[in-house]
Amino acid sequence: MTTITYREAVRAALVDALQRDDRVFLVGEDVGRYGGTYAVSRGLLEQFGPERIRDAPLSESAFVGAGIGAAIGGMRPIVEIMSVNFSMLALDQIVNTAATLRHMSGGQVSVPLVIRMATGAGAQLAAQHSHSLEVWYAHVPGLRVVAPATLADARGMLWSALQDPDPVIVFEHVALYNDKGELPEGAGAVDLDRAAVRRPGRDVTLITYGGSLPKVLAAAQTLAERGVEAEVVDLRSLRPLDDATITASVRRTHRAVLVDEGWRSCSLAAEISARLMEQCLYDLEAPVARVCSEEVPIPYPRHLEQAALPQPERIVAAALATMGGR
Amino acid sequence: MTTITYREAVRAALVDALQRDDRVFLVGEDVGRYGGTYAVSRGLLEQFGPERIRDAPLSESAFVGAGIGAAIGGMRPIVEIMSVNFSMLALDQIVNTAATLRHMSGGQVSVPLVIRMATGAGAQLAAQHSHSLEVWYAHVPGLRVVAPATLADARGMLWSALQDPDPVIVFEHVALYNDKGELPEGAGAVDLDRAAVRRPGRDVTLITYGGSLPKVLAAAQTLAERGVEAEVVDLRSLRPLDDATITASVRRTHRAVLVDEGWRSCSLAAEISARLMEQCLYDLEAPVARVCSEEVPIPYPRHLEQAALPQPERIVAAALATMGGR
Amino acid sequence: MTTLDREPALQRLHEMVRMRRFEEKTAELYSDGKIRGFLHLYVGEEAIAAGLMPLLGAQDNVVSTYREHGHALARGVTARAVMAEMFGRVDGCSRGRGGSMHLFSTAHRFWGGNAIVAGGLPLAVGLALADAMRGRSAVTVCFFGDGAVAEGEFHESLNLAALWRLPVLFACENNQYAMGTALERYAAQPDPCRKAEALGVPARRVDGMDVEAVSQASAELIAAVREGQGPRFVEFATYRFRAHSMFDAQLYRSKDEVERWRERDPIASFEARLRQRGWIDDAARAAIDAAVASEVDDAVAFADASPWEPVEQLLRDVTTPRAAP
Amino acid sequence: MTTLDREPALQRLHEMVRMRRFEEKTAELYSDGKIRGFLHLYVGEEAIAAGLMPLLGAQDNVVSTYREHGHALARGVTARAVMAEMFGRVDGCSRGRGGSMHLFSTAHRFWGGNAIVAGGLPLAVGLALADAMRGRSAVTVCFFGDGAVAEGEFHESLNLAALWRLPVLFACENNQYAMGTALERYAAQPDPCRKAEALGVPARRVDGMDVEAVSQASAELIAAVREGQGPRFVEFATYRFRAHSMFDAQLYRSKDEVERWRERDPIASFEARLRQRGWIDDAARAAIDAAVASEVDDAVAFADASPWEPVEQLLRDVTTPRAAP
Ligand SMILES: Cc1ncc(C[n+]2csc(CCOP(=O)(O)OP(=O)(O)O)c2C)c(N)n1
Ligand SMILES: Cc1ncc(C[n+]2csc(CCOP(=O)(O)OP(=O)(O)O)c2C)c(N)n1
Ligand SMILES: [Mg+2]
Ligand SMILES: [Mg+2]
Repeated sequence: MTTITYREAVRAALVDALQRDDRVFLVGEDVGRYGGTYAVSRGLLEQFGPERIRDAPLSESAFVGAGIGAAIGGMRPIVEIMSVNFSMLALDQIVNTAATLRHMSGGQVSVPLVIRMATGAGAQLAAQHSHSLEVWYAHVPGLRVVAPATLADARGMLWSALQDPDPVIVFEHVALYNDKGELPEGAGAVDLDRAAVRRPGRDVTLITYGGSLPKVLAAAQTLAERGVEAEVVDLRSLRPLDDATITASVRRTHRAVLVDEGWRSCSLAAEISARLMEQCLYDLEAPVARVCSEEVPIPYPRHLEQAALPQPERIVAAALATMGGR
Repeated sequence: MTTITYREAVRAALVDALQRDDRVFLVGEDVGRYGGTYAVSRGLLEQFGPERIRDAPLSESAFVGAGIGAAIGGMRPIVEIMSVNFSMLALDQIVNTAATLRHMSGGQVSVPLVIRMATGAGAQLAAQHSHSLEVWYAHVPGLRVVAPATLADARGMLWSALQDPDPVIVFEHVALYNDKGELPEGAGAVDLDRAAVRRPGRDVTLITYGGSLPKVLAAAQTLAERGVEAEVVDLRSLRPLDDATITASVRRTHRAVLVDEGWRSCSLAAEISARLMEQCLYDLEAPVARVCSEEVPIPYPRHLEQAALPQPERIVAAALATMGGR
Repeated sequence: MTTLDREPALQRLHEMVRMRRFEEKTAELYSDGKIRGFLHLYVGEEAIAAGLMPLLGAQDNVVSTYREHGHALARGVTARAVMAEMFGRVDGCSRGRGGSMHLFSTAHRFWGGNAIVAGGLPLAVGLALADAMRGRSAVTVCFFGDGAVAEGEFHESLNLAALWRLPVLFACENNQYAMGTALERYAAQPDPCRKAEALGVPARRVDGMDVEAVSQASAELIAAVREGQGPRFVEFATYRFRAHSMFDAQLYRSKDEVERWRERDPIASFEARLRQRGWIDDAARAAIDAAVASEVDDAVAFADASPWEPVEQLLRDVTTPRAAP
Repeated sequence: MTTLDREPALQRLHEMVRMRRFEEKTAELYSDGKIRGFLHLYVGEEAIAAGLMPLLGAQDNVVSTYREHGHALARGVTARAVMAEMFGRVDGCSRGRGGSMHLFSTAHRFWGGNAIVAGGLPLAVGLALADAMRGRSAVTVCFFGDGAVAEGEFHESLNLAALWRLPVLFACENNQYAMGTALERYAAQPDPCRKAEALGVPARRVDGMDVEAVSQASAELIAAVREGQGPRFVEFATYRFRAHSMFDAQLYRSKDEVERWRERDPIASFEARLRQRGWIDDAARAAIDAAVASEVDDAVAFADASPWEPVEQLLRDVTTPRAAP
């Protein structure tokens, strides 16, 4: 076991991928000389050279599209979009090209591309730099969307994503990069398909992903102290969703709270709620609740930003409400 | 009463707006000389001249952003994005500028901009030209999103949208343009806030919007022939959603089917389902059902395209299933 | 200008007639309802594909737009496969899923068929990047219209290709209009070559109505690109004789203007030149027509006989099937 | 080059010192945790805002980026309002909602503070369009960095402005780097003026370290724009002396390079020039420092005393309140 940060785990995954497969390269703004905005790729340029660690101009549409082209040309590109906030500039390429090429070509062209991007709020970066748009991507057939919330997933999902024949979007929540923990020495690839139960419990299921997982675990801890055993499900894969794990848990607990940093309306949490409606209605003993971001562009001051985002207290309250407020 | 098409109703609304307010102008690709891809703006260039009917270069980001700038500069622009399919190229401007300016500026800058775009499938235009991305826009605080499904709304919503101090996105479903019907001579502005009950019924609520409304009405007709009285709710406004009308209906009927041409996962229908979960769980006698597009890029051949989209038969079946399959 | 030799010259003429007749047939079939959706014809612009495409090898890549029937045919995708695609049948080159705007053939490294204006440019840069990184001496030819030059993707893609010295030939088919908007009405500075050069991509303007001019210039440009000199930009001056797509009242241009360009019809003018050289006579010309007619008829028959994909397979090809675990 | 008169010259110096001290203070306050988020300093680039901004009138528009403290101050937004904004307090120029990257003041027609690189360019085009359509003789000045020139929005916006002959001055602050990537490492053809010209916008390169050069060139350009000659592009060659933002190890440039540019510090060099002219002496210089110090101190005190917005008002200013029906 070694103690590392989430950032280091992502970096280790990058190094591993670059070493294992010479078709892999990393491209994005400031991934090279600067070392990555979030310092994830620090040192990689020196180790792998400018051919494989490519600084791109401020041209999100072009370099993401070039990643798609390189993927169909036989490479295994990892494209880093500095953050989801800038991914809108590349969205046409992602949706109209990466996600559709296989279908439009009648199955001839697969796009083995990995796109990594930072997501989420919490560092007082204000309205244009605090988006959580995972739900948009999760809406699109042809994409696979994952959100590593743990060190093991940060370390393991990248290689699995690279093995996937289709485009995979990897969301790394900015608030996680400094998280520290233990990772087994030989930690490697993990599956991308299954949600994970991060804490077992029998009273209520808390379902979340990515940067909200630590908050949900904290809430579960508080709930335990109040005698409520919450089960915590980490979605891991946002598209496709692992209905089996989700519904199995809710069928046991009969209650669910969905925690999602996206704005509430049309959130990923809405989709989970709809699925529980469809698949578990008769198992429910209370309405499935959502704890999402408030419907406001994220404000700069800390107290307002924090008020806009899901917080353990709101999660605890929502969970208790499903138990009839005990 | 005059008999006109949906296209003519939109055109009449444009003419009316251009005549009533000299700050109004129309800008977009081929809105002028060509007469509009869907022939909506045919004749307007001749009537209002090139200053107010502005052909834009193929530069979605720039001319949408210019619309935002013109709006804060005191004009009342109507920006036409040829279709939602190309709106991804302008999405950064819409989300990071139009939707956030007011908040980022602490309430100083409102953006009285109207963006019209065609949406939807049905004309065999294949994977890149058949999107229904309304749900993405409905996710974003700071935007108002409407979908005129009737002649009266096509005629009336534009002016109301122009009176709105904030950015309004108007989705016109391509399949509606040729719809014909009667419109009172003096038809004018309509409210943007309320959903409308398009057909009253007591057995099940069918909730939809835009291009799916005719299909839902057809389904309701079939259901009536089978003795099921379906109430049809047309959302009209996709953001904000009119919870009051929706829940009032479902509390009466105890059953709901949501019909939405967007892909099923993370659809607008998911949001409605989540709200019904939250607000009406104990009123429901069956799980709220969704009839959405299949999760596939829209295929070109007619039989596959039609199979991918919501159809009256699937709506009827879903409604009957909520009634225990009678 | 050096001229083509007799055999290649006759082949180019044949190819242009083939594209023309093929597309004229598709216009008829559109009226019959056999072909649906948007249909963008290349009629008038055939000299470009006919002149350029034979210069490419099997390893080279082609990226195209929704106006790509001519490109696909000239690249070697069979008339049968293209026609069946436009009919939406399983034997289409994209299994019928794509239709007119999305012709694909990986066997020909023909990467579509992109209906987003300028959407193909970044893709072409990436294909060339893959070749460069793998040390393959392949060239990627990226076709797009004059309208695409206005999009930000043009700017970003050319810079990226030049910065990384990638083997891309950016081939702009300047037919003077983006849908109904004339070049001078949407571009403040209407010369696309200057824009390419400002981005670091050497550029050249070529008469796109003259298949020999296209051929010669393309040969030089492709050679430069293949040698590793970095990307090149070429503007082919051309004109579409027909509507933008099948729904187009053509309010934006005069019949006169169309007539003037028709006088420079790439087929008629090249045929006249070949007759002058004594390389073709009425009989040989009739033979081309006959061959083309029968190829087109055969393609239609083939397409008509090809099955529809069963609706049960609707969800096919959204993601790639994985090997069973 | 014509020089500034004595009074305006001294004012420019004062303004530059003011920006510098203000920002140096914010860097301290950042370390103290009073200011959070991203903080991008303008230190080294002050001559641009100081030289250009006084040329604008009340009717003119300014669009800026996340590196905009200097622009806002020079435009007349008070140090108090800017500082309070950076503290996130209700008396901030954006009620505290925006922070360092989103300074707004409609009273000054200062339209932000855009943290999306090149995101402000389309907005500027629209503001100018509104002026043109209303027949107002206003000018819109749009500031952006060299990195923004690589984005598609640059290309699209300049074309649009030129096509419609709109009164925009596109002011590129070329500090040689986009974050950690040097201009020659991201632009195949590194001269932004050529790009602007290829889009139909006349362009000019100006020494951005020399406030008089900035002032003179800007006056000419603004006059041309105001007269209705259409948009202009100006590249101010400059350098940021400090990190891109507060998290930046500056691995991408050498201390030597920074030192060489620091020798051309716009404040020190202009001060030296004014001393040569005999327009300023130690006492006058000290007076500027003192005035600036007290203004900055006052701003900090003001910001510190300004209240936080109550959390109950979280949902304020998402949409515009409507008059009761
Ligand atoms: C991004 C985008 N915007 C708008 C359209 C609609 N559209 C299709 S073709 C076309 C004109 C393109 O002109 P040009 O690039 O010159 O190609 P041409 O059709 O003349 O071959 C337009 C506006 C589109 N397909 N994609
Ligand atoms: C569209 C977009 N991509 C990436 C970023 C992240 N980013 C912020 S500033 C910056 C560098 C911009 O350089 P330049 O335009 O030269 O301005 P400077 O910071 O040098 O003043 C980058 C990459 C962003 N804010 N927006
Ligand atoms: Mg064209
Ligand atoms: Mg810079």
